[in-house]
Amino acid sequence: MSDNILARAGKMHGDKIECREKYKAQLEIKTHRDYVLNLLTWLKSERYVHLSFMSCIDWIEENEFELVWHVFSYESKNHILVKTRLNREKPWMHTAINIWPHVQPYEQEIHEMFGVYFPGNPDLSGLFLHNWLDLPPLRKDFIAKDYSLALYTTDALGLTPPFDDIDIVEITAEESRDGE
Amino acid sequence: MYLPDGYTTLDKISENDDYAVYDLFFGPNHPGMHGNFGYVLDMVGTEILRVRPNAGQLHRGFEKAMENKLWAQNLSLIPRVCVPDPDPNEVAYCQAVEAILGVEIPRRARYIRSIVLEMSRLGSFLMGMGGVGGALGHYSTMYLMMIDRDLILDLFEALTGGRVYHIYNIPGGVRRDIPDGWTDKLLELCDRLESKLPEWDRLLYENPVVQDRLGGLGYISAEEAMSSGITGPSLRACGVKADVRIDTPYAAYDEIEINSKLSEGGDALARAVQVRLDFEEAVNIIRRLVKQLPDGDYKLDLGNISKLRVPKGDAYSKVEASKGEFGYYVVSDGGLKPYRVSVRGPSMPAGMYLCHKHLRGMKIDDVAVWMASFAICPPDIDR
Amino acid sequence: MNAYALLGIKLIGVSFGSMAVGLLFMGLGRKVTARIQRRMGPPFYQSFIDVIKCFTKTSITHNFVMDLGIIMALGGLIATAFFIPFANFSILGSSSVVIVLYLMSIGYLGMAMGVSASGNPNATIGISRALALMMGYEIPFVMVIMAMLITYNSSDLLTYAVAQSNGIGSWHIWKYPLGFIAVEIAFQAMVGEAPYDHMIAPAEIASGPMVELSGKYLGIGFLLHAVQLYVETGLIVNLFLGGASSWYVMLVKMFAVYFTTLSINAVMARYRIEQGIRHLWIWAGSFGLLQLIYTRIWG
Amino acid sequence: MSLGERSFFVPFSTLANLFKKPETIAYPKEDLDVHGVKGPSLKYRGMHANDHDVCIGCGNCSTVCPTAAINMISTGVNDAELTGANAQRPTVDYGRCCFCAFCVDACPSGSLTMTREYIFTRASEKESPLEELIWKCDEFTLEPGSRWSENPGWQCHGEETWLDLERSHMEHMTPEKRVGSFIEFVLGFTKEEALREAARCIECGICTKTCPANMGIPEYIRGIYDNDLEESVRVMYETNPLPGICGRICTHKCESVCAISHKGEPVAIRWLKRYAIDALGPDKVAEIASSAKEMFSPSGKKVAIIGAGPAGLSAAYYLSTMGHGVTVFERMPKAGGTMRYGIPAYRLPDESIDNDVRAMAEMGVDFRMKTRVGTDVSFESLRKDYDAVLVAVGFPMGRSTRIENHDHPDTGLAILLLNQIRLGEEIPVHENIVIIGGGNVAMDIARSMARLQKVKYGKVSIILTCLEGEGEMPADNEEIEESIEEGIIINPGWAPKAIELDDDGKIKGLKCARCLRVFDENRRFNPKIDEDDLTFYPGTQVVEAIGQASDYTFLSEDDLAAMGHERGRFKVSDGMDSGLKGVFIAGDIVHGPDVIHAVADGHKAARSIDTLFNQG
Repeated sequence: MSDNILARAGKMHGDKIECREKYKAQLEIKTHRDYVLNLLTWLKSERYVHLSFMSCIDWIEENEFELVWHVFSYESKNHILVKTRLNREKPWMHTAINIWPHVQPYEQEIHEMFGVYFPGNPDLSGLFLHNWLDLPPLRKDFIAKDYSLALYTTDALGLTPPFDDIDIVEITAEESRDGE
Repeated sequence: MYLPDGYTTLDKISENDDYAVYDLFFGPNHPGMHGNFGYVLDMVGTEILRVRPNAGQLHRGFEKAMENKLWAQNLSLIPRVCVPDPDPNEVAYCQAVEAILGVEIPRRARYIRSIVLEMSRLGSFLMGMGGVGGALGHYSTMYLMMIDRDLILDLFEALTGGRVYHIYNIPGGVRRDIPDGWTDKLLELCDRLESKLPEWDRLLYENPVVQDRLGGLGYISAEEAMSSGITGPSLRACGVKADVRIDTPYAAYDEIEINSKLSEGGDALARAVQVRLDFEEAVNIIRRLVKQLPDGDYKLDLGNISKLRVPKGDAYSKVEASKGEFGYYVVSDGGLKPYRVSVRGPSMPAGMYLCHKHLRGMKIDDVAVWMASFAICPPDIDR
Repeated sequence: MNAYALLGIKLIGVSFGSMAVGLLFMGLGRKVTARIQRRMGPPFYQSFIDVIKCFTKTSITHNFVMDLGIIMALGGLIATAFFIPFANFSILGSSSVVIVLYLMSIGYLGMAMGVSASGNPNATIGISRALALMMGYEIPFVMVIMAMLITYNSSDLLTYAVAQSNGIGSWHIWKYPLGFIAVEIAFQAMVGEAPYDHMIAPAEIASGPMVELSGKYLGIGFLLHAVQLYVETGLIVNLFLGGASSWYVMLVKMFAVYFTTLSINAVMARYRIEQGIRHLWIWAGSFGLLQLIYTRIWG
Repeated sequence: MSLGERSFFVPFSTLANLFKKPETIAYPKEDLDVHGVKGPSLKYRGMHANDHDVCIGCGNCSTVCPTAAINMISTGVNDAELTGANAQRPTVDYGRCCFCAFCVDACPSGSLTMTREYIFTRASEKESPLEELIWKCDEFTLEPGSRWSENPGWQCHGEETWLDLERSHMEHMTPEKRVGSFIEFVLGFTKEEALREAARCIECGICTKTCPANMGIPEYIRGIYDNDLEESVRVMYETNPLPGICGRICTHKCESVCAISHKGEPVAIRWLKRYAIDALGPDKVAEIASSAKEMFSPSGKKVAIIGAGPAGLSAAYYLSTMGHGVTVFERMPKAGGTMRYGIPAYRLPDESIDNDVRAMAEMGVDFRMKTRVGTDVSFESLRKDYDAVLVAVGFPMGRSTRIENHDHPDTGLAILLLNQIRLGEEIPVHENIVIIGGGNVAMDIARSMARLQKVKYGKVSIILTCLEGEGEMPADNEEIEESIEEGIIINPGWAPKAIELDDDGKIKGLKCARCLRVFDENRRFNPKIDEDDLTFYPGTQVVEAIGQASDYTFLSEDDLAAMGHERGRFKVSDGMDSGLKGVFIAGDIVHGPDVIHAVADGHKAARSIDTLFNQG
C-alpha cells in the first residue's frame, strides 16, 4: 500500500465508507449506493484511472444485489473493490459513464443479466439474449436446467412455452426511485 | 442507444436522399471475424456510419455454468473463455480460489505455471500476429506462424496431454510434473522461435504494404487508453509501461526479470510491433524461468479436490494474458460450488466501447485489421 | 470434314484447353504458394477435383440475371481466349490486342451483372472494387499497348510475335522495359493477386463475389479464373516474351509469368482499395507513360 | 519503434522457403514423431479405455465428469454377490466428453485410462436421412473396455490423482505411553481432521454393500462433511443402534473394500463414526436415538431377549422403536456382553457402552441384570410369558488347545482373563508370557497383559504364536501393528505341541512345530504340521486364545436339536428364526464372533419378530 489510500479515504470520507485490506494490494471499500459516484470520482482523481470491470452478485438470501467496481492505479499498483448493496426488489444504480465511459457495456450487461436498472445510461438494450422473456438469467432464482427442460419439452409436444403468462415488469426510472 | 458525441442517428441520415444506408452484418460467418461475435455495420457505400456490437452468439453462459459445477470441475470449462490463450484463465481462477483458501502453492508449481503462461502467450502472439497478417491478406506470415505455434502445441501436448485446452492448472498447483527432457525441448524451441524473428520482421513489419495499411489505424492516446480500460500490449503500444506481471506479480514473476520494450504511436502498427517485442521478451522470460526452475512439489495437497470446499469470501485475481488483463472475480459462500464467478476479459473495452469511436468513418477494408490489432477475442465478451 | 466443323472443333478445343491449362496453373500455383509457406500443399490436380466436385453439387440461384451474368462472364473470357495465339496456333489467323482488351472486360462485366443480382452487399462491394481496380490497371496497360501500336502501326498480336522471333534478344521485354514493368504491375491487379486482391479479400468482404456462388456457380467461378489466367498470361507472353514456337515452351513461359505473380502475392499484404488504385496509377501509370513518351520520341 | 526500414524488396527473402523442406506432413501416409513415438504424445488425452477386471464400478468418474458425459450402466451381474465392487461400469458419451481426463485422475482403482486414439469413426448407411442421423447420436456413447488399450495415453497412478490417498492425521498415544495404562489410546479426530477425512470419501457405496448391517456409510460421512452431525447420527441409528461402540471396535469390513484403498489408505470410516458420536455428545445422541420411536404406537406385544450383548441390544432397540415391549435378561451386572467384559478398556471405554445403552434404557427397554436364564428364570417360562424369545447369548467361554499340560495352574483362557481384568479382579501376571492364538482376542489379551506387565515389572515380555502364517492372521492388521509397537513379539506359523515344565513343575515354555498350512483345499480347518521343524518359546505363563465357546445349559437337548445346533453354532434362516416357534437366534452363536454381524443379526431378528407379530 504505497499511497496509503485507505487512511486518506478514511480521513476524506469518514463514516460514509467502510474499508479494509483484503489481500496484498487488494483493498475493499464498501459504501452506500448514493455515495458510490462520489467515491469513484475521488478515486479517479487520486489516479485510480483504470476501471478493470464491474460485476454484480445476487445475494438472494439477503434479498440484495451487490455491485462491485474494480478500480486500479498504475502508480500505486493497488486494486480496489468498491462495493455497494442494492435492494433486490427494485434495484437501480446511478450510471458511472460520466466517470468512465467504457463502463457502459458493463452496465448494459448487468442490466440484462440481473435486471439492475442504471438511470442515465443511454443504452440498456439487450446485448446477449435473444427474445428473452424469462427472469434475468444470472439471478440465483433462475434455474437454467428447469428453464431448458420446460422450454424444450413443451416445445417438442407442441405446447406453448411456460413463460407466456409471465408479466415482465419493466422498471422505469421514476418507479425505481419511488420504490425507495 | 448510446452514441458517443458527434453521432447523428440513422433515421436522420435515412431521410436524406443523398445517402443510401444499408446494414452489413459482419458476423460469425464472416472470415474476418474472430469467433462468435458480430458487428452490425450501418454502411454508406463502403464507409461505416455506425456500429452495433452483436454479442450473444456463443450460447455458453460461462458465468452461469460455473455456478453449477464444483470448484475443480469448472477447470474444464474455463480455458474455453479464450481459445488461443487458455492458460491465463486457468491460472487466474486457480489463484483466486487459492487466495480465498489462504494457501500458498509450492515454488516449483509457481514456476511451472509461469512457464505454461509464457508458452501460452507465445502461441497466442503467433496467432495474433498471424491474425493481423491474415486480416491484411498476407497469408504467408499466418501459415508460417501457425507452423511455429504447432510446435508450441506439441510441447503442451507432451506436458499436459492436450494441445489446445490444456486443463493443466488445478487449485493448489498443476496436475502433472514436468516430464524428463521436456525443458531441453523447450529451450530448443525458444532458440528456433528467436531465429525466426528476422524472417517475420522482413516479411511483415518491414513490408511497405503492411506499414501503409497499419499506420495510423485505430489511433488511441495513452491517456484515453488508460481511462477506457485498454490493457496489455495495446496499452503498452501507447507508451504506457503497464504490465500485470510487473505491477501485481503473481506466479513466479516476482523472481524473474522482465524487460519489456515499449513501442510508441498508439496505432495499429504500434500495437503489432508491441506484440512482436513482447514475443521476443517472452522467449527470454522462458529461458530465465527454465534456468531458475526449482525442485520440489508441483502441487499442494488440498485433499480430495472434487470435494474441495472453499470458505466464504471473495477474491479478484488477474493475470497478464497475451491480449491484456484477464481477471477472475470469484465469490464463495463456503460451499462446494462457486457462488459467483465474474470474468474480466481484455476484449470488452475495445470490442464493445472503442468500436463506436473507431469504426465510425472507417472503410469496410479495415474492420478486420482493427479487430486483429486490438486482439479482440469474442468469448471473453460473451462469457 | 467441312471448314465450319473444323472451326467448331477448334473452338471447343480451345475452350476446354484454356480451362485445362488455367486449372493446371492454379493447381501448380497452390503448390508453389504452399512451398513458400513451408507447407506440403494439395496435389497439383486438386483444382480439377475441386471443379468436378463443385459441378456435382446442388446450387442455389437467385434469379435469371445471375445465371445469365455468370454464363456471360465465362463466355466473354472464352471468346477472348480464341484471340490469344498459343505457340504458333491461332484460330482466327489474326487477333487484335484491342479486341482482346475489349473482350476481357466482358468477363468482369458479366460477373458484375451476375453477382449484383444476388443482392449480397459483400458481393456487390467486391465486384465494384474489381471494376474500380480495372480503371487502375487498364490505363497503364493501354498506354503500353499504345507504345507498341506506335512502333508497329499494327495491333495484331501475330505481328508482334513475328517481330520477336529472332531469339531472346529480340523480345519486347528489352525493347519496352518500362512498359514491361508497368504491365507486370497491372497484371498483378488483373489476376487479382496481392497486393491487389481486393475483389476477393476474404477478411474484408468475405470473398466478395464468391460469397453467393454455390455448387455449379462456384465451379464456373473456378473456370472463370482458369480461363482468365490462360488469357492474361498468354497475352503477356505474346506481347513481351516472344511468343513461342512450340506448345511446351509456351506453357513454360506462361507459367513463368504466373510464377512471378505468385511470388509477389505470397510475400505482400493487400492495399486498401484507394491505396491500391493510387498505387497502380502512380507506379504502373508513370512507367507506362514514360514508355509511351520514350517510344513516341525516340522509338 | 525500433524496427527496420520499410523496403519493397526485403519480404522477397521469404521466397527462399521454396528450396526448403516443408514442415507439414502428409498425414495418413506419415505421422508426427516429435514425441519420440509416432503419433501423439504418450500423455495424450484421447479416447477412454477401462480394464473391466480392475474397475470396481464406484462411479466416481461419473461424479466428477464436468460435462455429465459418463453414465454408469449395469453389467447384469447380481450386485449383492460381488465383493468390493459394484455391478456397474462407465459409458462415455463422446458427444459430450471434453477430454479433460478428470475421470482418469479421479479413478480410485486406476482402471480407467485414456489412450492415444483420437479418431472415432462409426459405421452408418451412406444415404441415411437427416432425422435418422440425429437420433443416431447415441452411437457416440461407448462403454470403454479393452478397445484401444494397447495404445495407452494419459494414465494416473500414485500422487497425481485427485483423491486424497493419505488418511487425515489423528492423534494416538505413543506406544511407550499407552502401554502403561488402560486409558483409551486412540484420541479421535478433531473437527478439522474429521472434515478432511470425510472429504476423502467418494460416496461409491461399496462399503454399504459390504457392511453386514448395511449401514449408510456414505450418507453419514456426508453428514460429517456437511457438518450436519445430527443427520449423520440419525443415519447411523437407522441400521446400527450401537454406533458409539462400533465407532471404536468394529471389525470395519467396509474399510477393507473402500475404493480409496486400491491406491491409498482406506477412509477411516470407523473413526469418523466415533467422531460423529463423540462430537455430538451423549444427550443429543440419545435424543436422536429415541426419536425413531415416535413413528410407531405401542403394540402391546412382549419380547424376551437373552443376553445384553450387541445382538441383544440391537434387537432390543429396534423392537422397542417398533412399539413392542422388550425385556433383556443378562447374567452380568451391566449390559454389553463381550463388548464390556471381553474387550479391554483401552479399546472400548465403559462410557461408550454406557452411552449407547442409556439411549435404549431411555426408550423403555427393561433390563434385568444378574438374571441368568436357566437358573434364575427358566427358558420355558420365558417362552410362555412372552410373545417371542430371542436367544443372543454369545460366546462367553474360552476354548482350550488341549495340548499337554494345558490344565497347569499357570495357564489361562484369554476370554476369562479379559473378563476378570474388566471386572477389576487381580489376575496372575508373570514376567514372561506366551500367548497362543492369532485373532483379535489374542491381541486383546496380549496387549492387556503387556499393560499389566508394564505396571508390575516395568517392561513387556510377551511372545505370541499362532497357526496362521504371516499375512493370514485373522486379527486386524492395525491390531498386529500396534501390538508390535507395544513390544509384543509375534511369531506366526507355529502349532503348539506341548507346554513344557521344569523340574519344579513350573512352566518352562511352549514347544511348537512348524505349521505348513491351516486350511485344506476345501477351505476346511485341517492344519498340516511339520513335526521335524520344532521351536521353543520360553515363558512361565501360557494363555490360550484360540477360540470361544458358548454355554447352552439352559436349553434342553430337544430344543437344541430343534433349533439347528451344530458344533457350537446355530443354523438359521434369513429371518433369524429357529425351528422353535417364537424363538429367534442372533449374534455370535450364528455368525461367529463379530460385533457388526451381531448388530445386523439383532436388526434382522427384530424385523422378523415384528413380521411375526403383524401376521398374527
